[in-house]
Amino acid sequence: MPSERSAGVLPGGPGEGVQVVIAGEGELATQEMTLSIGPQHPSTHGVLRVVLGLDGERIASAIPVIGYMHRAFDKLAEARDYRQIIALSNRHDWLSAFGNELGITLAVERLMELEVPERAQWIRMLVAEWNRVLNHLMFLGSFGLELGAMTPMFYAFREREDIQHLLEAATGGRMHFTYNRVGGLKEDLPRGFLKESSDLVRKIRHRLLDYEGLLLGNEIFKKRTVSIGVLPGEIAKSYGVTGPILQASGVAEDSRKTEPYLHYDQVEFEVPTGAHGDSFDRFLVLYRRIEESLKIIEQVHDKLPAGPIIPAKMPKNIKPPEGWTYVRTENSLGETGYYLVSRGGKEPWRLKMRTPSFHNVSMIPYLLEGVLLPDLIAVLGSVFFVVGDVDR
Amino acid sequence: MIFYELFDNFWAVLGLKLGVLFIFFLTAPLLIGYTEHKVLAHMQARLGPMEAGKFHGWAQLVADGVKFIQKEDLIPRAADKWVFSLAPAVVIVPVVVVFLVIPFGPALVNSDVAASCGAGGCGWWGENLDVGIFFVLAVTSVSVIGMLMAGWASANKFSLIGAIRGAAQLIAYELPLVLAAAAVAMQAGTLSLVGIAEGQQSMWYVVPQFAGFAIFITASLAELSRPPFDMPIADSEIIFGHMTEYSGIRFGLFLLSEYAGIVSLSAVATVLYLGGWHGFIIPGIPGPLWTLAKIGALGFFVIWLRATYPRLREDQLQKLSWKYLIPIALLNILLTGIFKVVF
Amino acid sequence: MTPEELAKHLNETGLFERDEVAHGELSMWASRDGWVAGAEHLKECGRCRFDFFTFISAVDLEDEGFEVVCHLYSVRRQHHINYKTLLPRTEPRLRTLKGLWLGADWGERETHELFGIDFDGHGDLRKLLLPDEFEGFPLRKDFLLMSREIKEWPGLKEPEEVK
Amino acid sequence: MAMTKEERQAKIREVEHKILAKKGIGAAYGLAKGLSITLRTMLRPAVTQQYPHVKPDLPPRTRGIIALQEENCTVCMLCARECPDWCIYIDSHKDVMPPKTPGARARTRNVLDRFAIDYALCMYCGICVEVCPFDALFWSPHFEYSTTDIDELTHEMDTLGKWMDLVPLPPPLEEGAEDPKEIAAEDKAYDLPAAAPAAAAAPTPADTAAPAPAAAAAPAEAPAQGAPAPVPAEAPTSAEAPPSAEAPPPAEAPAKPERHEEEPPQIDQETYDRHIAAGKSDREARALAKKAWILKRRQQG
Repeated sequence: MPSERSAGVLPGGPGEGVQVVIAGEGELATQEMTLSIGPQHPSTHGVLRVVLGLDGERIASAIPVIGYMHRAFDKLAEARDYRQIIALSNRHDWLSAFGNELGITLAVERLMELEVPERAQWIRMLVAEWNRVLNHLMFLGSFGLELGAMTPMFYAFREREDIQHLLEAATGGRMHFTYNRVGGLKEDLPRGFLKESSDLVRKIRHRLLDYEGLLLGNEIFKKRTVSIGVLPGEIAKSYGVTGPILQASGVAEDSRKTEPYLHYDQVEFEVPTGAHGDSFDRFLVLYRRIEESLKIIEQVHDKLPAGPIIPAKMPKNIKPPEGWTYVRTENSLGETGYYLVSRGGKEPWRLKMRTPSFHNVSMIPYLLEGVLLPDLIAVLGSVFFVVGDVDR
Repeated sequence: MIFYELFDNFWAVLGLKLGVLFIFFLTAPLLIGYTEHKVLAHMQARLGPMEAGKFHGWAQLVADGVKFIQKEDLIPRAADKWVFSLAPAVVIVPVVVVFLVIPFGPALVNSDVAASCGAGGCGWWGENLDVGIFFVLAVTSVSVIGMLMAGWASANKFSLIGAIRGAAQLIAYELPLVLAAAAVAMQAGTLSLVGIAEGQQSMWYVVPQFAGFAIFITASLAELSRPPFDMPIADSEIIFGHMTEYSGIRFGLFLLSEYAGIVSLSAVATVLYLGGWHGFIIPGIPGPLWTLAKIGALGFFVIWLRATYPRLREDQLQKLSWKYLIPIALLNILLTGIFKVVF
Repeated sequence: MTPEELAKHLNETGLFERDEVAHGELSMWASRDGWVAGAEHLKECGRCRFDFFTFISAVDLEDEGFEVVCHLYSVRRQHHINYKTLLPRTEPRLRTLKGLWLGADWGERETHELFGIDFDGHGDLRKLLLPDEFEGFPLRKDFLLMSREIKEWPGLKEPEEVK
Repeated sequence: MAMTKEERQAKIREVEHKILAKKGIGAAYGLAKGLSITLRTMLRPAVTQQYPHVKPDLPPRTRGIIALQEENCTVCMLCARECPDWCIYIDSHKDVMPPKTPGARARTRNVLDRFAIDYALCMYCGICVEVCPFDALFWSPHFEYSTTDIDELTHEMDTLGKWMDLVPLPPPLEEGAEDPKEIAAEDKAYDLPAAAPAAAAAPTPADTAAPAPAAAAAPAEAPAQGAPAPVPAEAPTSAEAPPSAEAPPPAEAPAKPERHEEEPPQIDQETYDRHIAAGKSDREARALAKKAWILKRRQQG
């Protein structure tokens, strides 16, 4: 059974290639070829490794091998206080740093039963949505790059640069924002931020049309992605797949909508869903999610109240009372959840981080079985993951 | 005059022609490569190379060449050493040879030089072969042997997949290429490239043979493994196809052959469809310049496609060839034949 | 269903040992032997319908043993549950949930390598995140965090008194 | 017909979608549309920043480097203790000051001997800057300090002090924001209207006298487990601070560990020698030797 093959011991050393054995009169027996994609391979953007069993160009089995970037977040968190954890949680999914830190602050605030000032909540939404756009643009570009269209990647970086510059003005960081604090935010927005932000919304909305023209409307792109890697909704839920991938499979599950946190219940937006759950739908959902995020950002601009950004009476030491909670947030790639167990100390007793990419990648073998080697790219590129988020 | 007498000497003429062609072979691909750097960059809202050579990085490819020469030439331990080291040469030689028969300009008539030439006449070409078009199509397909050699000898699975893809692609696209060219030969009534170019005095063949032109360009792209048909080297799937294990100057030769391939196939397409050295609208520009301008324009188009399109899948590529291009090319031949007979 | 309603319903089945609601979240404890039966009920029962697998992990409670936590969500009914069980430290062993939710496969592998909890019937408890030659169970409390041990804490120093 | 730009675009898009939905012509249109986008971009100016020739324009909050205002530091150790990476190293000694009035008691104050940040470890979280109760640490957007050797990334007090020149003023806040605590306190002190711009946090020693007590009134966080609280009374001015070169070298600290109730880790000499012989750097060998020592001791009991 190929799927039971251990990833550690690979048959076929370097140079063995395909071994052709003449089986009998006029017959040709071929052997399955093992191809190791990664850990350093252009299409795995990071250090994911997929061990493929190939029958010609058809994938007979696929085993993801992860852990090359495991940094023991759970263990490190047990040796840090909550402010330090915010800085640490920035770093596993480096494309949606703000979403990560938001989850942990919400968990601590729920345990401590803190009232977060209104203004802080709205600003959190604003930055979180910008961060989502930032993240989605990256995947919008890299998916094209993996299919051979290199231009969208550079356009994506052009847009990302503008957003990063905007967020840097507020948070001081281009990727690792460390902007949240338990109870609120580190500091308020700098003057002129809202104007720049609303200008940028218009700009990005206009530029999104470029991606539509280059990819979504392109016949070659459709040929490569339509009905490739079809993921049924039931399978997705069973694997714990979330975010754009689950939505592309027709399940409109988005915790911003179903269990609103912050003030997501006070803004209007849609949860885009796909009809078929193939690679094209996943890409389309990602694209639509950017549009929805831009809508939310505009509404936050209008609704942002004045006031403090951190409660006037913050406890000196952040020590959540004994207890446990699980807080889930809709991060860029799906559900980022923190299961926090506190024993009243200034460090958590146990902090389990549930990351979307881990579950997305665990589903890869299901999608890859039976597709062609070139489709591996169309599938891997549309199963959006960040390796740091997989390995933690 | 001693100068014209020189043209009587077979070896002197041969040496001169080879020298000129060699210089062209070395500079034209570099120009195309530099254009690709710059055009791709600007299409992607970047600047491209800006440092080497100070002015807009004009010397970038020269610097790259020097870098390739300096780098260590690695041969994997498991590789088939002879085949591995020979492969780049097998890839590059056919591309060079193609330039021998490309006519860049008109025949030299009413001059002393012309008088001293032999039966084939002389002009802006290396050799006026009677079966020029055959020669070009035959020679260009030799490259794929080099590709297969590289893929097999590298002892790398990615290389092997790339090489096999390349071979499959060549088999599929040689046919439409030949069929499209055959229609042109029928139209012109000659197999000589010079003859074909001369035949386009009044009308470029792209007008009556537009379908053939489209097929020829598509098939050339596939044969060159240029996007959107670059599956043999598809960098995001199989690293760099047959070139994965190469480094140093051998890798440089592969890259050179890719750009030289763009030049040579653009040149062939220019001669077959775009009227060769014949100009239009603006009179007084010498023929060779027209040829170079047309080659440049086609090269730009090839780069433009690379900037815009994703890559097709191998089986879709085959389908495109066998189900669409070949039937259309056959139909094109049929129509051309009827056209020739009727008029 | 609200957590309270869900707790009431689940308690009526008799498959669970105890429940707790905190911060609007429900925890149900099952016995070790009733782990799979409880999970099956959570998945199949029309009033629960936990079709979404969120995560499975554990908490080291030191003397009390290990608490395995499995978080489930129902997309259809939109309610959550923390499904837990307590394992003794001496013999941390549990039946697998792999057959019920596909996501449990990797989750249990991860829990196995980080806590040393065995999942019977899983059949493929290879290392997932850690290198193959790694020894020990890092998330147990008795596993020292080396990066904190080998370096002296720079915050220790106090200003020297002048002699 | 007055149509706004957005409306016109929306209309064009609608027509485009109709064309794209058709089978043969839609594909051709889609392919041509792609070509038009790249061509259009080519004819527009590029967005590349010519970095070494043109310096980037970074916002004042950018976390580039941490600069140290040495005079403001009272060696309270908060930054070193709050640092998640343990990358701040501080040495200091106590100095006896002559009594201000004759007959009064002589007072002691802390003098900084060494303040170093290991930027190879630093994760640029900014916690040290945030917890500093006396405004001695500041962020600057400056970022050009890369080195070819990782050991050179540990920057000492003099470099950190020089970087003070690169610290910009904090930006004014967006409308609707509340003034920071320090400014609000100062406004109150000078009886100013509340909405004054946030310029007072400027990093001059003279200014810090005012914000310091306000910040000290609410020290960000008490240090870990019973370490002494900072001494806010003695914010020394630059005139009084002795040059650090003259300060006596600190004796080997008889550091009593508080965090772990074990003796501090020592070095397993054998392992250390082995790694040095194997060509490892001193830093690496030391770390490995410490690890070996701990493991050995754990085995023993």
